[in-house]
Amino acid sequence: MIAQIPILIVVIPLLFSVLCPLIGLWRKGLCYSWAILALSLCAVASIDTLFAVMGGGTIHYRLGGWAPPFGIEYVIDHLNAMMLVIVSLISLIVAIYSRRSVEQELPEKIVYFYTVFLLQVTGFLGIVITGDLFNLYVFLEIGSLAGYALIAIGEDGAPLATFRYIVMGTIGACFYLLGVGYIYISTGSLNMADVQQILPQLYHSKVILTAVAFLLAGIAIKMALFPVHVWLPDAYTKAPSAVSALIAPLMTKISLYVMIRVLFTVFQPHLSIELLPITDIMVWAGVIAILGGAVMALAQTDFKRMLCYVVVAEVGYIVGGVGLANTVAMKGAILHILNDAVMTVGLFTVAGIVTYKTKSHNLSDFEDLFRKMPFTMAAFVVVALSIIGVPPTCGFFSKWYLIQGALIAKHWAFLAALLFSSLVSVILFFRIFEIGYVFRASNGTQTHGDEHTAIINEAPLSMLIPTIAIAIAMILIGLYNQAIVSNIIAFAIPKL
Amino acid sequence: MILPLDLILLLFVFICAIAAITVRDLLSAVVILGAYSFFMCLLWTQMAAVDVAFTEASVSAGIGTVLMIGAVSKTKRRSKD
Amino acid sequence: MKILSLITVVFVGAALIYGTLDMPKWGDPHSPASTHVSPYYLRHSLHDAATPNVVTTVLADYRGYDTLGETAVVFTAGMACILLLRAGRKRRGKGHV
Amino acid sequence: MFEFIVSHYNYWMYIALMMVGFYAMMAKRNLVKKIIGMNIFQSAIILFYISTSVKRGATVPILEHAHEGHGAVAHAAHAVDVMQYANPLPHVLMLTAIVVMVATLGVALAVAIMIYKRYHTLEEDEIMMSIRRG
Repeated sequence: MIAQIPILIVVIPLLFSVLCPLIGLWRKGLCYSWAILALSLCAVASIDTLFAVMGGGTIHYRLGGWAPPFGIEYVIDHLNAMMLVIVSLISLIVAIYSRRSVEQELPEKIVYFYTVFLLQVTGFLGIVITGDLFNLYVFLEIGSLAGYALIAIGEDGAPLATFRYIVMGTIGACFYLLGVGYIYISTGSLNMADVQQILPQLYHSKVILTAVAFLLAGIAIKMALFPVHVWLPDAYTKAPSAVSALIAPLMTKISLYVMIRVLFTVFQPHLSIELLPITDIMVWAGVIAILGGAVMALAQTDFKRMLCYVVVAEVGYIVGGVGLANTVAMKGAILHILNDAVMTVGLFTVAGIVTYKTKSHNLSDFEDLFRKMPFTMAAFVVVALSIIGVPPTCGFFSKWYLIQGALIAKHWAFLAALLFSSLVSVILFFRIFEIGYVFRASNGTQTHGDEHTAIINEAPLSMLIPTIAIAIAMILIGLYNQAIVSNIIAFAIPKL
Repeated sequence: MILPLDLILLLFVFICAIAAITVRDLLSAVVILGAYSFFMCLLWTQMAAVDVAFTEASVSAGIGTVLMIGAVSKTKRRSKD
Repeated sequence: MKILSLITVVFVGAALIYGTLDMPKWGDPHSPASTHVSPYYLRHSLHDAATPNVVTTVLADYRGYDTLGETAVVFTAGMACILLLRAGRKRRGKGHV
Repeated sequence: MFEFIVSHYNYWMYIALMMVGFYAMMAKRNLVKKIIGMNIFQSAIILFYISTSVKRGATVPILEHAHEGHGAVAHAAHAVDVMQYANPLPHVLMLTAIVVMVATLGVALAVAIMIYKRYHTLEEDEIMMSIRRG
């Protein structure tokens, strides 16, 4: 039983999602608890796997017992295990959080919502855990299809945004598949470790060069790197709030994980760094993404849309950090994957609460919220400080590693972009804090009795507790970042 | 695999693809796409991939075409480009 | 827009064709794709699964997990279509009447 | 040179086919046309994969003489002439990819129908106009 835990991580949500419509036939409200049960089991399994990896090193799990290059194999190393825990815990938190917002936004679709929600998580976990290039594609498609469906049921205009996402996402997945095909035709294998063994003799082949280009282009579309990010803001703005809280932090982070996997496991670091100028291009792509995301975020008046551009900028941090290709920057990049997943989910849960209360998500909806929803706004302040990079929160530490990495690599443009985007975050979030307070300052003096009549109108507990938990997690990750870095991330970075 | 047959089939497939994206009547475009799938399936039989060929014939040329006809009949048949 | 897409298409196509220049010949029985993993399947399929059709053996046995994923894709697509088009239609219909 | 073209023209044809689909996905304004382009693009990739499995003079990967008694089974394991049969692995991968292709097609069409219900048109420019009008 213990030896079978790796497969359970993926099979549990899949099995539970198959049974979910049946449960829904019997009792509609049970689907929510069913999803929570599935994701809790999944979270327990992945935490167990993380400890197993920390204790005993990389886990190899052969599906069906077939030896690696012939059968499919799961390879779980420190990076995988960390991603598994991130994905399963965040999806659990979002699932707990989703109850009231789904009841409000999609009352008649609860059963199928949770079915597809679980399939979405299955897709994410399958991508992260597998050690086979084609298997990754299959799970990428499960995740993408579920994502399209979940986004399309959002507010007005969501189907059109989804259609654009489908077109872009299919191009991305097809480019990935083409890249895998080019690798297959020149190596004859699909297993990542096996391909890595065969490839070094072929590094000067034009086929491999094209394969690298198409794999990375496909993944870049999926992770919304700046010039090809066009599908992201519309899709995530118009998705239901529980869905944007699930997909926005995870989809981009998982694509970043796949990028790291492709660059350093399928190809050896030697190719990515020395033979081809991939990493140099990546740093510059990161710089452009950070600047583009930050500037676009400034121009938005819609809160969720602004967050989407913040996500685009954060993708730039990680791509650039990986591109700097030194140990410190790589530590920063991988720590930032964790931090950014937590920060993004925090931001989108706050956005969901605001949407739940005010039925829209413009920046002007934040008026007076500090008084009406003190706990939500306290959590929001923590998240915002973390994005800006203020010390006890986790955002500071990954940024610190990234800045150190940029100094070691002497890449001043990336350093400047990091500092610029922190400055922009200060402006972005303090503008919102101001909106949250300003109403009271201007009107409070005129109507003095207002303070007594205004009652606290806090969000429901099922939404509030996950949000506050995320804020606390952010501080805890910040405080214990040294432990995380030295016990997990130090083993997760590729040997450069 | 037989070279002339391969060439002829590839030519047909190519013509069908061009026709499917240029025809303005969506129903015709869908039917041409079905023909495209069918030629594709012949091409694969010719390449000794029989299992793929009948999956393509049933799933893509069959179910795919049915889905598309259903969608076109639920929406508009005319296209501007 | 049309010209921009034409340029992209030509560029991507050129990149792909550049990649094919080093590919093994079409139908070459000694290409890496035909000599690395696949001979194992052809040699051992009958012994491992007692099935003469090697494609079936690989599909359902060696790479059976991919096939599970494939079924999951179909299930996802089905659920997605229900979620998008079917769910809640009755209720909304009542609302209008 | 001539030999090179004969042995590679296939790949170029597949790429041409892929690019037809890719062009339709980007340049066509009608949503169903985009979906048709998507289908063409994906099946051209499948064609590319299948072509990697071809061996000159090889046949369908179904083993001959497989049912000549149980004793033969053990012997056949080593007697199979690999050159005689096409490479089965790309076939398997593409069986999966075809299903994925149709699944994507289904979801895309469902979304297109939703768009049609909302805007009563499938032309992207008309949809944009009706959004701008409010």
